[in-house]
Formats: sequence, structure tokens, C-alpha cells
Amino acid sequence: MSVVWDRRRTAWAAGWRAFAAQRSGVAGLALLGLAVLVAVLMPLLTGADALNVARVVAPAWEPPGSGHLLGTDHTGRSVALLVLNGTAVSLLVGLTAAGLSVAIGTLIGVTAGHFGGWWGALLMRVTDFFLVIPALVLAIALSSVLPRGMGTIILAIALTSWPSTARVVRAQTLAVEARPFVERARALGGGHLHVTGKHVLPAVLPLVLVNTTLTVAYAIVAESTLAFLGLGDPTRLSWGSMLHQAQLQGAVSKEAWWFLLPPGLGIIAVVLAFTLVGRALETVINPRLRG
Amino acid sequence: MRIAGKLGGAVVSLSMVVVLGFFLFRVIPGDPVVSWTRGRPTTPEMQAALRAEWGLDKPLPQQFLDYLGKLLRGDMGTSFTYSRPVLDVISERVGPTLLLVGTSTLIAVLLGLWLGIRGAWRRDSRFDRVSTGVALTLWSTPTFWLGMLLMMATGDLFPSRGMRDTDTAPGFFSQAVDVAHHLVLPSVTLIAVVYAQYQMVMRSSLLEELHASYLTTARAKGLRDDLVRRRHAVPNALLPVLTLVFLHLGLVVAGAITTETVFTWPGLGLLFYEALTGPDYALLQGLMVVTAGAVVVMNVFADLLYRVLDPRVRAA
Amino acid sequence: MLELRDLTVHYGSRAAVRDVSLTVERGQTLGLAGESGSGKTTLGLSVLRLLPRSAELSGSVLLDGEDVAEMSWGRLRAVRWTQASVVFQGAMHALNPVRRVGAQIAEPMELHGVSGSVAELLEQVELPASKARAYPHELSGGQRQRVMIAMALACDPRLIVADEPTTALDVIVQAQVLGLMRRLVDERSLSLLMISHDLSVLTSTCDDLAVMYQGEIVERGRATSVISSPRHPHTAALAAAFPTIGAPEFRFAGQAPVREPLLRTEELQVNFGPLRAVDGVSLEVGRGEIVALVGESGSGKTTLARTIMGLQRPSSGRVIFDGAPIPLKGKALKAYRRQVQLVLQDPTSALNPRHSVYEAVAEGLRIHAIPGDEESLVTAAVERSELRPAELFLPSLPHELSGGQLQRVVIAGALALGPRLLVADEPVASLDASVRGEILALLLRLRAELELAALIITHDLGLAWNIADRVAVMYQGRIVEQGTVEQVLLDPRHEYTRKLLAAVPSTTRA
Amino acid sequence: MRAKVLRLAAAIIAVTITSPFTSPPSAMAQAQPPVTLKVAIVQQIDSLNPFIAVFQSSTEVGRLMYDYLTAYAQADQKVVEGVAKTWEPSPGKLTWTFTVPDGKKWSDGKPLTARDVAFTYNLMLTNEVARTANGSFVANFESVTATDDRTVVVKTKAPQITMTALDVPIVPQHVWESVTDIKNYANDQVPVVGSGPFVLTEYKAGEYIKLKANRSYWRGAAKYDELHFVYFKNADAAVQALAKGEVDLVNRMAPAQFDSLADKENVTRNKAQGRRFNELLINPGAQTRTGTPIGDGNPALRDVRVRRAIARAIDLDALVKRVNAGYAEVGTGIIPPVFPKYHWEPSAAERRTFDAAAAKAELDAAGYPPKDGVRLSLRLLGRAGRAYDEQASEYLKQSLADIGIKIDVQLVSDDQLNQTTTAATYDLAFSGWGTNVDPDFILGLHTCGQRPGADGTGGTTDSYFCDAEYDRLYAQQLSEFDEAKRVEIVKAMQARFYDQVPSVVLCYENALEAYRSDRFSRFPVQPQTGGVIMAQNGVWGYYGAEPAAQSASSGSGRSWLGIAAGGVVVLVAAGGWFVARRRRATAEERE
Repeated sequence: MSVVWDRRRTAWAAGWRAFAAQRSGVAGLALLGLAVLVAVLMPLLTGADALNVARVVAPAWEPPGSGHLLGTDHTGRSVALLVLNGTAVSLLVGLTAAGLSVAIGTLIGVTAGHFGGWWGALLMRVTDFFLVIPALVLAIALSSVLPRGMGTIILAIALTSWPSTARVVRAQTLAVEARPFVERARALGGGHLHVTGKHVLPAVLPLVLVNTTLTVAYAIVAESTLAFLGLGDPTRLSWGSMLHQAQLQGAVSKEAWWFLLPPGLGIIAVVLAFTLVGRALETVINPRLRG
Repeated sequence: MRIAGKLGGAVVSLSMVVVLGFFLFRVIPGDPVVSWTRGRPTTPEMQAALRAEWGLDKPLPQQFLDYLGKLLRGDMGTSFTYSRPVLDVISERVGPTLLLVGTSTLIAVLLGLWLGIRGAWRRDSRFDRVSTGVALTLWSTPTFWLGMLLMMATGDLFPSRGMRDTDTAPGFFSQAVDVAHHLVLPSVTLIAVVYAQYQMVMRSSLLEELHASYLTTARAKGLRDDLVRRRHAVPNALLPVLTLVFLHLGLVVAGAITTETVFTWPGLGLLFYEALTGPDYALLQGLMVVTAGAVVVMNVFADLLYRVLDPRVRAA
Repeated sequence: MLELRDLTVHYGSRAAVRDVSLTVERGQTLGLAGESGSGKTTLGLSVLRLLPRSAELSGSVLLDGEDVAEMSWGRLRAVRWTQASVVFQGAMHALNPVRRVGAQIAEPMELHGVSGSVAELLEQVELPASKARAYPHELSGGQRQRVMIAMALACDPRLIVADEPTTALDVIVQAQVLGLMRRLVDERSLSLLMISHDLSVLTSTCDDLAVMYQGEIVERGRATSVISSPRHPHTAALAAAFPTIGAPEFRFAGQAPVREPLLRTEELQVNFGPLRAVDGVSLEVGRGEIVALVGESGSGKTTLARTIMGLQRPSSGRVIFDGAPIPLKGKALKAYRRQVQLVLQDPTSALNPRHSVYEAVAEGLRIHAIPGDEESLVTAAVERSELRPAELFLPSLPHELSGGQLQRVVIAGALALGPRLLVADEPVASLDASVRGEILALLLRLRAELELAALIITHDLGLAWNIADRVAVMYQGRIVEQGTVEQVLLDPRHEYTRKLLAAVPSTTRA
Repeated sequence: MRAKVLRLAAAIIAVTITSPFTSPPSAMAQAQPPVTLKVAIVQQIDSLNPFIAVFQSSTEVGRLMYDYLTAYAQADQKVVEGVAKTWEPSPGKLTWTFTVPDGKKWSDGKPLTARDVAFTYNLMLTNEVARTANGSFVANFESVTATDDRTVVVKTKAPQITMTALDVPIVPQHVWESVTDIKNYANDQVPVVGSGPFVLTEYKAGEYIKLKANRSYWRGAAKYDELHFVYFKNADAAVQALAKGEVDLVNRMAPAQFDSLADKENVTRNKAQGRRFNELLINPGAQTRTGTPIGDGNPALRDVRVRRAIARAIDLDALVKRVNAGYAEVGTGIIPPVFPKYHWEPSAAERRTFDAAAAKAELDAAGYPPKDGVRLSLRLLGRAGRAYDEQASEYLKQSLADIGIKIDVQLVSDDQLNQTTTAATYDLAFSGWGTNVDPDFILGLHTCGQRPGADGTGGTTDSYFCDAEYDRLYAQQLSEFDEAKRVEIVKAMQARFYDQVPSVVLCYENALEAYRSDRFSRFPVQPQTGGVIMAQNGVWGYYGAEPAAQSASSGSGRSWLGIAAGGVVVLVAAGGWFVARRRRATAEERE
């Protein structure tokens, strides 16, 4: 049915218009686009030796100016290059962890909401439990238990951040299931798969999208925190590991603000971008939030 | 009846904390005795003795049962690092954390609620836009980074570590001033990072209420704008926020770990970090059980409080 | 007392109220009728300038000769509630849920420095003084509405604006509240501006009637004359929606078919924990027969319908369809559901807002994997529900259609599967009066053409009179009376049925 | 209702704020503030119980509280008087007689006698828990008896070279004989009775330790009143505190931190030779004590030529320059140059100079020609969070890539590192050891006997070195009581180790320290040249610190500035609130 697709396209276009009407959301999206571009292009643009500690010749702890836009770090590498190249891992960890977390959350939320009964109650009990106990504490515990590496960080963040998604999705599932059109679908003879697949999931997905952007924001901050606590993957360059190095090497007492400031601002920019996009999406989905 | 259910749920949650605390740290593929004796002249006999003392030589189920039994007697084992009961080590660090987290949460909640109420009431005003923007930015900021930055930026104004100087004159007043002075940077850091969520929650909760028709009723009665807000809108909007304040306590705890680490604040967060670098399983286990347990208990408390404050729930 | 002069209210570019001029004299009671979206609520709110900030108001609203639109905020606050007060629609939401109702009643008195006692006010609305300590959720709908009225009387205003004061109340309670309002208005010689979509409610309370349509007043006059000889077609349509029971001109159903049993329930019982929602119900629907199941909210009629659909498992008893007990699960249940289709009360929520009309109608076909050309089956079903030409409607999304069209889509979705029984839960309750007749006509035509039986669940006795062959009255989970329409509605046996009938406001009685 | 809630909240705040002060420190209302040395420590104190405490910070505090039987001289680390003034071994070196002179006192005034010494050692011999920290020193003891108040006789099962290097705090019998449960004895009943130059007066976990000078110390009281150890989570914070004048002495600095203090006023830096070395382990084919191979080290590394090639491919000078920022000495033997007597430097002929071409040639000769530019693929294990490992791994990766060895860097947690080295599932790994005055421990570490037992546990080595020649030399030096001869053997062992390369000693890191010269004019370092102030084999640095002529109370002026700033913030906030209130009053006319 091309007609159907046309309608879909119109619906998307309308959604986009509602999104575009919010300047902060558009700004966030632009910032994200930029970050993704940087993440993809920088590794290609950076020379092989520019970030190799054994090859760089610049003196360590150079302040900005003097040939290096943002100065150099403790090994003489350009901070500007480091920050730009760190984008990729920070984004990757954030997106993967959030994707995984949201997938778990959605699965559990839909199941708990749809099936209800003692099974749903059990799932919700578990969700509530994980919601209550401090996620970061658990993430720290997990990443100290598992072998060091990016996979561990992703897993630790994902396994501790899904409950909020599960809760929201469950609430939405319950709301959708209470709607008469689901009753109608059941009356038409639709089974579990039909109801969840045709009615619940499509209704939940926009919310999941919003949650994903917000979870990415959380995941990026969490990655940097774990890295700061020395639980990150030190062989990979990320903003978190840069800050970890800055702390380890004494950037604060050296007053090397140029080493400390850029990675943090990078985190803030990307996290803020995700948050803004998420809030804008939320407004698109829930028109009541509109002014 | 419902209260009994809640309490039962909390008990279940607490026991899940206990179980998780145990298995998480026993899954660690490592031998604490080896990491312990590293770099020190020890004999295999001493290592075996340590292993026996820490109960690491028994099968895992037996270790778990021992752990449970001891826990019920209030014994969380002996810290590998401090060679003292975990509970003792933890309890002497509770005070500073309560002080830091308590002060910060209180100020953050008040600040967040105030900003959230003002912002929602004058929605899309400049105040609203600016305060929301600031809140979102701070919310996006890694706690430790902000702490390090503040430390660097304030220079000599505030002490960079700890809770007090060792050579402050005795006496309540000078001690209090000294602690307050030390409290400034860590609490500002913690407040800056956590207040935003209270503001955002309060703001959206109040925005939801703004559509409520009882506000039209209140206006129709001739109430002044601020009375409509104070008497009608805020009390209603505040109730859901209350639960969220407690639900977000976990985030504050997380913030406390990094803040205390950055500022060497002698509380549970710092202890957590220390236990992590050990790693001191017994202590980590105890800390997780205690913090998670505390948050669970606080949430039950919030639930009961909610019951007292909200007549709708009370009746249900 | 109240005079509107050329009042126009815009929301953005849309005019909700257009050039309305209206007066309410001192002591006069005026009913303002109109469908949803006709601008009647906006008009009501503009009396005290309670419109949202996005509204632009022009013209003048004179309250006791003073223009509300021109007042300073301070003056406006002083006028509010002392000169005119409002009884809002939906007291559950119009009362602050976390404050005791006594405090809410007392609030305007304190504010305006008026003396008076909450207990006295409660007494006036026939509530015990102890209810002052109650929270809104602890009161029943009727009690809440009484609290609202007591609150409106608190500062002894001269004018009361009542916006749908009895909507969502059950018939009997509605009658009581209306009676109370009539009494108070008389006793205190108040002016009343009462807003409702329900002509029968207005005529039973008000002397005068104004009808609003698309933001304009299309008719105004004495209530009786407006009803008996409507000049505007819209008024006529509105009037038709509130039938007079017993009047032959409101009886649309033709001759009842010869009874051949199709569906029968035997001693059906459904428990929710200790609560017995359906208590030993035996009911029969014949082939091509239309049965109305009448009852108030909470009487168990919806649960009964769900049990018949197989959506709810009975605690005991059974449902027999076409001679065999209905299956409780699996493929057989699925097959049974082809035979019996559900039409829900609110078509806007009965359709997935994301699915086009085509998808909504085809949904059943896809679930049951009906062979044949899906597109032509869908088109046929849609046209059968009188959405012609089908191509025009198929790609539409629900929000682009009107309520009446949506209900036809729902019916089309049911028809696509070729069912033999329709279970319709309040099929016209949420529709505007003007389309109500059309949907009823459609149901009757389907019955005639397809021999489609229908079980219509409703609180509206008028609806039963309109189209049902037989009526069953449900009260507290039991069927207290059943029989042909004439038997039950014209010669009720059971006391409850009599009470129900007595409470129905009628356009002709006033 | 609302007022009640507020009052309750206020009460809660009041309680939380005041709780830390419920036990105010012992009031010492002195007219003149005491002169205090404040030292930053970055490692927490695990215990104050000297039998249990193993952290370096704790043993250092322990030394201040309790003298050992002997001490090491400040200038040259020679064995000098501790609790015992003289000692005499029997001809067979199996019986040692120590003499404790009259007149030494515990800080509570009771006399310190040979009986206290015997009590301490016997406690360790009889109580397993008491052996937790220093058990290895008495493992070889047969018996310890005090024949009178002045004389204690120690009999050993075999000759023991470390008899004058028994790093065991001697505790007072009259306090400890009543301690039944040593494991749970916190030893924090202040003031803690001790014999050292300082007496513990207060301890707050995670915050600080306060000691005051022992006025009756037998060497004479320290020249100032109090010694405070203040805990910092990381060196960075400590360095800042030093710059601000919050503490007077800091060590364990990173090069950048040390540099950052270069031109700070009133700060004097001390670059000292450290007692630690960093090494790169090369798995030589790990085996258990019984000779069963364990782990999965690359078999190529069993070939000593390959190990030598790897060693040759590493430019140690560049490594020191880049990773240590020059604050280290290039590594050779396993005893650092801070112990010049035992330190070994290769002769020109023995020395392996950095030469990538030669390394390649050696690999070719060993039968590892490059395939697609790669001769070997090796794993390099390091500890995450350790600055040295994190940086040096990058260099090594590059250097070895230059000779065709592909490196997979794995930085893991401390725990995993231990586990991996214990299981010998590594090819290359970073490691490092601190050394003592007596080289026995570090030498013994690399003997065959230190390899793990048949069950894979119980080993202390991480090099898995097992060399007959080396072991023979080790046994020889153990019973060689002629110092000059022993030095020769020790050097020969290091040469053998260097030649066989079970590990490459990369560097000896400098100990970087700094102190406030406006508060303390001089600290004795050990040894006299290039020595350290903190982490000495003794307490000379603390004990001999000399206060500056006019030592101002540190930091207080600045802190008042901060308090003033805080006050201003509060005032501004309050002012803003009032303005907001006023504004609101005028805004009431809106809706």
C-alpha cells in the first residue's frame, strides 16, 4: 500500500516539523551531527604518529598557543587532537550501552506490562530493586569484577541503567493496553503477539527513542566516571580516560587547565546535545508539554 | 495491608541486596590473598592461614551460609585492609557522608524545587529558559570534573581536602567554622550536579498540574496568582516529586563517591574508592549492602511519608 | 445581571465564539445548549475572564453593568465568586484533591471576607456537616457535585454559571442534583446560566434556552417553544437525540423478527475477588434481534459483555452460542470471536491512532487470515458502513475523521469478519447528538440486511426505546427485569426500573 | 503542619551538623600554638596494630611509635643502635646476644628492657596472628629468651643474615601481655605507649593521625611539638595542599607535580634516589617448583637470545626521559643505586646498549625471521591506573614493533594482574619491587624455590627465574658473613640475572618530595646524598626536622579569606532572595 507509506511519510514529516520548531532540539541535533562527523573522520585525518607517545617530539605540558591549539598533555601529544579523537570511543560506548540498556528495558517493560500477573509482578519487583540501588555503585562493582575493557564498561552501564526504561515502558504498555483499541484487537481475535507487535510496540517505540537519548547521556557520563575511578579501558582514548590521565598526571596542581577543560566540555556538549534532543522528542510525542 | 506489602517488598529487596553483594564479589576471578601478600615477604603457610581466616578455603555455598549467618548477627566480616570488623570501619565513616550528603541534598532539593516552581509558573519566560539551560548543562557535567575544576578555580579560598584541619583550635565554634569551610567545595559540587534533576522533576510535575481544572476553580474564587500557586498547584505537584527525591537518592550516593574521592572527604564514598583499589572484597560487600540497603529503607520511608501526606493514597 | 455584547473569542486564528450577544436577567435561568466544540464552555469561562492566556477576547462582558474585560486584576479578583460563581464540569477534577472540601468551601469566604458557615452551606446542599472533613476522592460523584454547588453559593453571588454540572452522573443522581439546583435557584432567586449538551437536562432546569452552533447562537427563546418548534435544523437534531420514552415518533425499530435463539447465558456469575460483578445472569439474544442491556455505571453490564465476548472468564455458569458453549481458549476461541464482534463506546480511542482506516478494518482479516482479496473485502465492509466512496476514507488516520465516521469505521472493522452478533457498549454515548440518529439507523439497517443481532449496552433508556426489540435491566449484577421494550419501559414491574424511568429528564416535561 | 515539618527538618540538620563534634579533641588550651609538622600521605592506614599493619604508611607510623631492635644510620644506612645497643653472634652464627642498655623508657615512664624484646618475639613465635605483618623475620627462630633486663638471646635454626635487620617493632610487655585477641586489637587507646620519638595521640580513619613528640625519647626529643599525618586520596590534592600551605611535607609526587612546584615560593623540593625499580618481566617458560610447566607464555621467550634481543630493542634512556620526565635512573641490576654497596653496574663489555639492528640480527639468529614484517606476537600486561605502565606500554609497543615484534597491550586491574602473573599466562609484564637495606629478600625472590608449588599456589616470584648458577650464588651469600665477600657474590648474582634477562630492569624511579621551607628549614635525608625524607629505613626525616625560625601557623589567614568569601556568597544569595520577594510583590498584578 503506497498510500500507507505516503501517510507514514506525512506523519514523519509532521513529527519532524514539530521537532524543528524547537530550537534547542535542533541545536542539539546539529551538535550531535558534528560529534558523529568528528568521531568518524578524525581517526582518518589524524596521522599515525600524531598520537603516538613514542613518536611525538613536542614538549610535555605546553600551554595553548605555541603551535598547539589546546596545548599538549603530559607526553607532548596535542590535546586538541586527543579530544577530537576521543569522541569516537565516548560516543560508541554511550550509544552501545544505551542501545543495550534500552533493549533490555523495553523487553522487560513490555513483558511485565503485557503479561501482568505474578510474572509481571516479579519482573517489576526486580526492576524496582535495580531502580532503587545506586546504579553507579553497581556499575563500579561490576566493572571491578569483570575483566578490564570497553566491553565491560558497556555491559556494566547497560546492566545498571535499564530499570528506568523498563518502568517507563511498562507504564506506557499498561496505558496502551488499557486503551479500547487493544480491547478491540483482542475481541477481533488477536493474540499476545498481535497485540504487542501491532499495538503496544509501535506505541512504546517513540518513548523508547526518547529514553535512548537520555540513557546515552547517562552512559557517557557514567563512562567518564568509571574511567576516572580507574575502571576504564586505558588502552583506548576516550574523554573519560583523558580526564583519568589528567588526574593521574597531576593536571590540577600543574594548573594545566587546557588538559582538564576540553574533555570535560566535550562530555558536557555531547551529553547536553543528547538531552536536548531527547527533550525535544519528548515534546513531539507528548504535545501536552508544548507551550 | 498495603503497608505490610510494602514492607515485605522492602525485605525482599534487602535480601536481594545481600545476595547480590555476596555473589558479585565472589565471582571475581581472583585470589585476595595473592593480591594481598604481593610485595611482602610471606610464606605459603601464612597465605593458607590468611585464606582460612577469611573463610576463602571453604566451598562457595558454605561461604555464603557463613556470610548470611554472620550478617544476621550484625557481622559483615573483617575488612581485608583494616583487619577490623567491616561494620566498625563503615560506621566511623557514616557521619561525614551524612553531613555532606544531607546538607547537599537539602540545599539541592530546596534550590531545585524553588527554581522548578518558578520556571513552570512562568513557563518560557527568560527565567525559565535560563534556569533550565543552566540546570541541563550542570546535569550533563561529570561530578569529578566539576570538582577538579572548582578546586583549580578557587585557588587558595577553600581547603582542597578533608573535613577539618588538624590544628584548628578546639572548641565547638572554631571547629564548626572549620568544617563548614571544608564543606563548601564538596557540597557546592554535589549540589550543582544533583539539583538539576529536582528542578526538572518539579518543573514538569507543576506543568502537568497547570492544566488541572481545580486551578481554574481557585482562580474563579478570586485567589491571587501566588495563592493559587502556593495553596493549590504546588501541594499537588509536590507529592510525586517527593517520591522522586527519594528515588534519586541513589544518584546522590553515586555523586558522593566521586565528590568524596576528589576532595578526600572522609566518608563512605572515599571508603568505597579505597576498597576498590584494594580490592577489599569484604569492605566492598559491606559498603554495597549498607548503601543499597539504606537507599531501599529510605524509599520505604518515602513511601510511608507519601501515605501520610497524600490523602488519596492514604485511603487506597 | 449578565450581558454579553458582540463577544468574540479567538484561540490563535480559530474563533471559538463569534459575535455572541446574550443577556441573563436577574433571577432568570438560561440554558445554553450545544455540541462539543460549539464554544459553549469558552463562553462560560469568559464570564469571569477565566480563559487561558492564549485566548483573545473582543466585545464586552457586562456583569452587573461592569465590563469584566476591562477590569483591573484586583477588581476582577474582588468580583469573582462574589458576583458570579461557577459550578464546573467534572467535580472530581475541579476540586483540589489534597485539600479537605470544607477548607475549599471556606476558602472564598475567607478571601472575600464574607461571613458564613461551611456547615450551613453543606446543609443547604443536603450533605451532613461531617463531610467537610472529607477529601474529594472520599465522596461519590453526586456528593462532589453538591460540594461544588455549596462552594458556588459560599459568597452569595447573584449569578451562577453551571458548566455541564451533571454530566457523568448516573440518571438517578443526576435527577437529584438537578432538583437541588432548581430548588436553590428558586429559593435564592439566583440567576443561572447552565451549559449542557443535553437538552433534556436544560429544559428540566431552565426557563429559557439558547442553542449554540459553531460559535454562534442560532436559536434563543422559551425552553418549551424551542423544543416543541425548533426553527434551526441543528436544534431539531439535538432535540431528537433526547427521545421521549413512549413517544412513537422516537421508536425507530421495525417489527421484531421471529425469535430464534443465537446466544444464551446460563446463570452467569463473575467474581472479582469478593466482589460479585455479575450475579447469576440468564439472558438471551435471538437471531437478528436487538437487545438493550440497561443499567447504571457499576451495575456489571460491561463485565457481562466482556464475558460474552470471551474476554473475561466466568466464575460459574456458561455462555451458549449457536447451541454450543463458547470455548475459553485457543483456536476455538479465536474462531468464536469471528462470530461475535465488539463495538466500543468511544470510537476515537477504539481505533489505534497510528493505523489508517484501511489497517483498522483489515486488522481482523489479517488476524484470522481470511482468504480472498483483502482490499476488496475491506472496501466492501467500509461501504457497507456507509462510508462512501471507500477510497476517500481508506488512507485516513483516525484523527482526521469525525466521531460518527470513526464509529462507522469500527463497525466496518467488525463487519469485515462477517459476524452474527454485535456487542455494542454504549455505541452512541460519546457521539454528538446530531450523528446519533445516523448510527442507530445504520445498526437497524444492518440488522435488516444481514440479520445481524445486537446486544446494546447502555445507561440510556431513550436509546433502548429508539431501537431495541427487548430490554433487560441490570442492577447490582442481576437482571431485575427483562421483556419487550413496550413491556419494560411503558409498564415497568420492578421498582428500580420505575425509579430509572422517573429520573430520566425529558424535553417534553418542562 | 508546614511549620511542624520545618521545625523537624531544622532539628535534623542541627543533629547532622553537630554530630562530628560530639567528641571534641582533647582540649589543650595553650597560650602558644604548638609547632606542628603536617605530612601528607596518599595511602591510608590499614591498622595501628604493628603486628598487623602492612601498608607502607602504617609501618612508617609504626616506626615513629616503636623502635626496632636495631636502626639504620641516617648518613649511610649502617646498622646502629636501636632498642639494643650492642649485639654479638656466636661463632656458628646460630646464637645472637643483644644488649639493651639501662635507662631507655617507654613513653609512660616504665623502663624498656630486654624482657620487652623477648616478649615481642615470643608473641610472634607463639601467636600466628602476630606474625601477619613481619612473620618472615622470625620464621627461622628457634627460641628467644631474656636472661636478664639487659640481655636477650636469640637462637636460630640456621644462620640468618638479617639478624641485625629485624624490622620488627618492639612493643611494651606491660601493655600487650593483657591483649588476648591481637587480631581485633586496634591499638588506638591514646596516648599509645611506645618507645619511638613520637607518641600517637589521635587517629581519625580516612582523615588524619596526630602524634606528639616523645619528650623522654632516649635520643632526645624532636625539635617540634606535634606531627600530623593528613590523608589525601591522590598526590595531586596533596601537592595543591602543599602549595596552599595546608601541609608541610609531601612525597610520591608525579614528575608534573614535582615540576609544578619548581618556582613556588617557600617550597623546597627534594629529588631523591628511590628504593624501587620498575621491570619488564619476560616469561622465560614458567614452571612450578617441581618443574611442571604452567601458563601459556610464548615458547620463543624460553630462548635467552630472544630475551636479550627484546632487552636490546628497548631504549632505556629515552624511556626514562619520556615516561619519567627524567626523574629516574636507567635500570641495570636489581638492587637500586640508593644502596651503592650492593648496586651493580655492568661493565662496558657486559652492557647491552640500545641497538635495534643488533636486536633484529639476534632474532634472525634465533630463528625468528620476519613474516610480513612480524616475527612474533606478544602480550604485554600492565596495571591499569598506574601511570608508568600506561605510558611505558605505548613506548614498548612502538620500540618492539620496530624490530618486528607485535605487542598486544593489556592493562588490567591489580587483581587480574596478580592472577595472570600467578598463572603465568603472560608474555611480557610490568612489575616492580621495593628493596631493603639488606638485599636478601630481593635476591631470594628469583630463586627456584620461590616458584609456586605443584598446586600452582604459594609462589612469590613473578619472574619464574630458575637458574642453577644463580641459586648456588644465593646460597653462598646467605652464609657469607664477611661483608666484602658477600658484596662480590651479590653483584655476581645481579650480573647473572642481567645476562639471563628473566626481566629487564627499566629504571629506578626517583622519590620526589617537597616541603614548606617557610615552616621547616631542614629535613635530614637518608642516605646523606640523594636520600629521601619520607619512606626512609628509619625516622630521621621526621625526627630530625628543624622548624624555621618564625614558623607561622599555616593557612589560617587564607582560610579566613575563604570563610569571608563564603559569607559573601550567603549574603548575596539572601539579598537575591529578598529582591526576588520584592519583585514578586509587584508582579502580583499579573496572572
